[in-house]
Amino acid sequence: MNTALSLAVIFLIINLAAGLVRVARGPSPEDRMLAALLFGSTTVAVLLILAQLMEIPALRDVALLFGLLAAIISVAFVALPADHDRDEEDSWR
Amino acid sequence: MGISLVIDVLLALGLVGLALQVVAGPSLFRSIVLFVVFGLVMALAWARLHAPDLAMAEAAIGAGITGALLLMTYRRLVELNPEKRGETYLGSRWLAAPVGVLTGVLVGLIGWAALQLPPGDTTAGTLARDALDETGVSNPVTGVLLVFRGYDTLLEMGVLLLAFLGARAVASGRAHSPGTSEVSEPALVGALLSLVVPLTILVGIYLLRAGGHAPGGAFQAGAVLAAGGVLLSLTGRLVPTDHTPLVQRLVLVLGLLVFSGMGLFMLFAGSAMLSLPGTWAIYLVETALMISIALPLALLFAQAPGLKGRGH
Amino acid sequence: MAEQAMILLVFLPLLAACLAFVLAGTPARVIAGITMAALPALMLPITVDVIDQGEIAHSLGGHAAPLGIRLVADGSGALMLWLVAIIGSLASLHAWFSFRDQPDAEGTFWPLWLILIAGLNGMFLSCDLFNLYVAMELVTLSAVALVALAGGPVALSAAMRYLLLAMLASLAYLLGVVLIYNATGTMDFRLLAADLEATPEVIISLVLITVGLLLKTAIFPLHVWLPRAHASAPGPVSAVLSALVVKASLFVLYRIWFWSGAELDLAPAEWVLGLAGAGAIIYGSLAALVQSRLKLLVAYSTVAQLGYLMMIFPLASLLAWPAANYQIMAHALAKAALFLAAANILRGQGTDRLQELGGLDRRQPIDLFAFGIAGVSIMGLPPSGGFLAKWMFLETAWAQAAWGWLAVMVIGSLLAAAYIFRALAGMLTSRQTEFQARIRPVHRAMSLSALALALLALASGFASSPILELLGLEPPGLSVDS
Amino acid sequence: MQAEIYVAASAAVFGTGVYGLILARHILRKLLALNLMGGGVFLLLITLGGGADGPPDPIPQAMVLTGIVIAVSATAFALAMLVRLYQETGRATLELEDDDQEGGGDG
Repeated sequence: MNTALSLAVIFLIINLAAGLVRVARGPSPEDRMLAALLFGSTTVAVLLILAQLMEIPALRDVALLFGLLAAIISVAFVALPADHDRDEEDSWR
Repeated sequence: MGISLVIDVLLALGLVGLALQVVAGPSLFRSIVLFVVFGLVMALAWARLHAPDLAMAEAAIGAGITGALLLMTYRRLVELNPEKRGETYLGSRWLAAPVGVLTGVLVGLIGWAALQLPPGDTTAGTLARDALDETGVSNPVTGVLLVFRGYDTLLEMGVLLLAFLGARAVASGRAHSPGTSEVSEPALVGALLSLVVPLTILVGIYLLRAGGHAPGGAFQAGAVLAAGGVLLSLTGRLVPTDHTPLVQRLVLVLGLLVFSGMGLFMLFAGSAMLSLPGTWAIYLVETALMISIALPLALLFAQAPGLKGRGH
Repeated sequence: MAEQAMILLVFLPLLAACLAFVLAGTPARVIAGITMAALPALMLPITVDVIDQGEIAHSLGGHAAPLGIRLVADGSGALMLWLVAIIGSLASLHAWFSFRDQPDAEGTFWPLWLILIAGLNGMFLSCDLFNLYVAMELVTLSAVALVALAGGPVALSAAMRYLLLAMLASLAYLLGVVLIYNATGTMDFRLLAADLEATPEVIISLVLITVGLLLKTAIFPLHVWLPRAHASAPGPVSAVLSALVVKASLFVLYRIWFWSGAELDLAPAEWVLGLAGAGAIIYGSLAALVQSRLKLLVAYSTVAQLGYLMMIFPLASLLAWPAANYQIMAHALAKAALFLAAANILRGQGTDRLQELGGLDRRQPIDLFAFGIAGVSIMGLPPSGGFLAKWMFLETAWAQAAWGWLAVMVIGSLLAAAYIFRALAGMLTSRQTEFQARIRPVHRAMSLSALALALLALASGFASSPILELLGLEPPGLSVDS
Repeated sequence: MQAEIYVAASAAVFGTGVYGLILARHILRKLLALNLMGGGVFLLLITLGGGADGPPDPIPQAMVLTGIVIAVSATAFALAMLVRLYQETGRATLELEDDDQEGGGDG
């Protein structure tokens, strides 16, 4: 059982890494933000499994918090005009 | 044991890789986004290290509020100078190699030193666990923060107040609206807000209440409330004011006043400074702290001395 | 009684800051004035008890160390607290009048100022490594904000550099504390002493802590942030920054070095610290000698004078201990006077460029007089407190036949005489300058607060015996004859 | 073993932060680097605090919570100051000014 849960967590973390490529590469801010949202959902899943695996029920509360923050990020993204973030190789480093 | 170690290796690699990308990445905006992701991975690491209190704080404050502050500042800098001219990243490329070697040595020394140290048998922490029953709370972290080392927490509230005062001292006078009230907003924002904002309040109160016996507490709850405030000011529901209204000034210092006021009362009643008269006092102080954490964080995000509802 | 007074030293200014922030305007100024005036009164019972019992302590929350945090006032701590009370209240008097015509800045100034005072008292009373980290942040952030309050590009970039380096310093310190806690399970720096062994790991953590604190103290070559920040701050802020803030982190370093590390043999490191001090004395004095602006000259003089405080490390002995404490005190009083006088001159003349300050003896005689008197102590001429401090240092070096350190200190005094006289000579020449357009009135009280501090610096040379009695408690890390 | 993994990671993150702090010129990047350094310190503190095996030590956890709040405070203040500095100078970097400028601060 534990092995299966661990494998599930590992799989999800590898998913995170894949999502990270979108965050890093872009190219459009929508790509980045969608990837970040995916990030939020995946971490919620990771935390829920970890709660079971490590027998720390409080991690479910952490997952709840993550879910809420992901919702906030999405609103923030819609509310903020992000057109200036489009250029990848901006001179401003 | 073996297979769950893979999780730790992946998280550790993720942290180091993200840190490298944040530092060496080509674009500043990307570095900020990756820093937020770093915070999220850090929260997972806290979970793996049996520190759910920290996982919450990291998600809400470390990644959430800090990330929002960084993005907002980036946006203001771009507004001030849309061409982003005259900025280069590496001051001198020839420094990169020696500094790299130097920090490599530093990393080796710190890592080595940390691994050499044998963990002490009786630490202050084990004493705290043993003495937890006296406090009336069963979450040891809350016990340490409010009872055993409440003085640190109190001074820390001073630091937060200072951040607000300092930001107000350097503010340029004209209030700046972080929201986009001029731009027409998508129709769904209003609906989503009326769902999410009550939820932040609910979660905040839940975390505060939970803090006594389970992970959570004033800091996490305050940060969640602040996130709600950030949301409202982002969408123009809260607009900045030029001065700090009296009520908000009171709220900003409420935690300090309640905590140290009660402490002084106990001191002059013959007990020790900052000793708390009962479990109710812990919750009272925590509530005051929560409010006094939420407001300055929201104000710092808005980069304004005060906030008011739109249309007032 | 004394315990309550000790706690109020931190909490009175803290609560006053809250009230001043909430009430704003004139009430804020009044609250701050009353609070600052109360500090010396609070010091009286504390001093009596410290002299009586050696030290007083209070465990916060009733939880004894290592579980809880305790506040401890000992002899040298009490001396520092007195400095905060005296310099703080005289600088507040100055600020009362100098900020009166800037209502916008004043509303932020008083809360920041009171938190700074609370943080300083907290640092001098704290006996816990992590609590010191928090108190240090309180001091740093308020100090940076007060520098930034001056406004303008120069002050802002100075404040920014100060903040970034202070954050770095805090992290280095915190990393060291983390390693120490892991090794010993306690953060009370008296209890630590029993558990610390000179293993390489402990040495690494002590190095991290020391580097962090030296950066905050601006010891050469980590001084780069200091001159600009101290010179561009508002007058009373410069005074307290140079007199007290940099000393607070040094005080922590002394405590860790001579209490926590009492059992350790750190001879090579002591030599390195001595060299940094020697570098500070020579470099700071030479830099002060070539400055064209008065406030920068005074700021570089701080870099130099801090160097003397490093001499305690190579000369570690029970004779060097009162010498170092005396130097802290004498320099704090004299430097606060110099900065207040310089701020008055800048305000009165509209410039602090040395070549435009000729004939000052007729225009601002009291400020010039205060500058001169304080300069006597900086130069180390008898009968000032600065003379006594340097004399004790020289005596120590002489007794140990440490000719190198002795030579550095003598050269430093000669250079100090050179830069003080250069400034005075510029201001005394009768060359009348043309433009007086930017002149702003200097209230008599502003000049008198500078003069009072200068006279105290001078008088501390006479009243040595009660001060030395206060310093009677000896840190365990120093031997009678080294 | 878990402890070793996270100790190595925290030291590497701290070092990366130091590297970035020294080399970066944009103040926002310096702040990112400082926050990374802080993360490294916090991670080390918790890892050594016995999170790996046995009940975790609550004191380091409380210290890290305090540290996180202090870090966000200092960062927020620095960001506000950065915006103002940028408004005044058009620069987001720290250059060594020549010492002959008139300083303000006579108040």
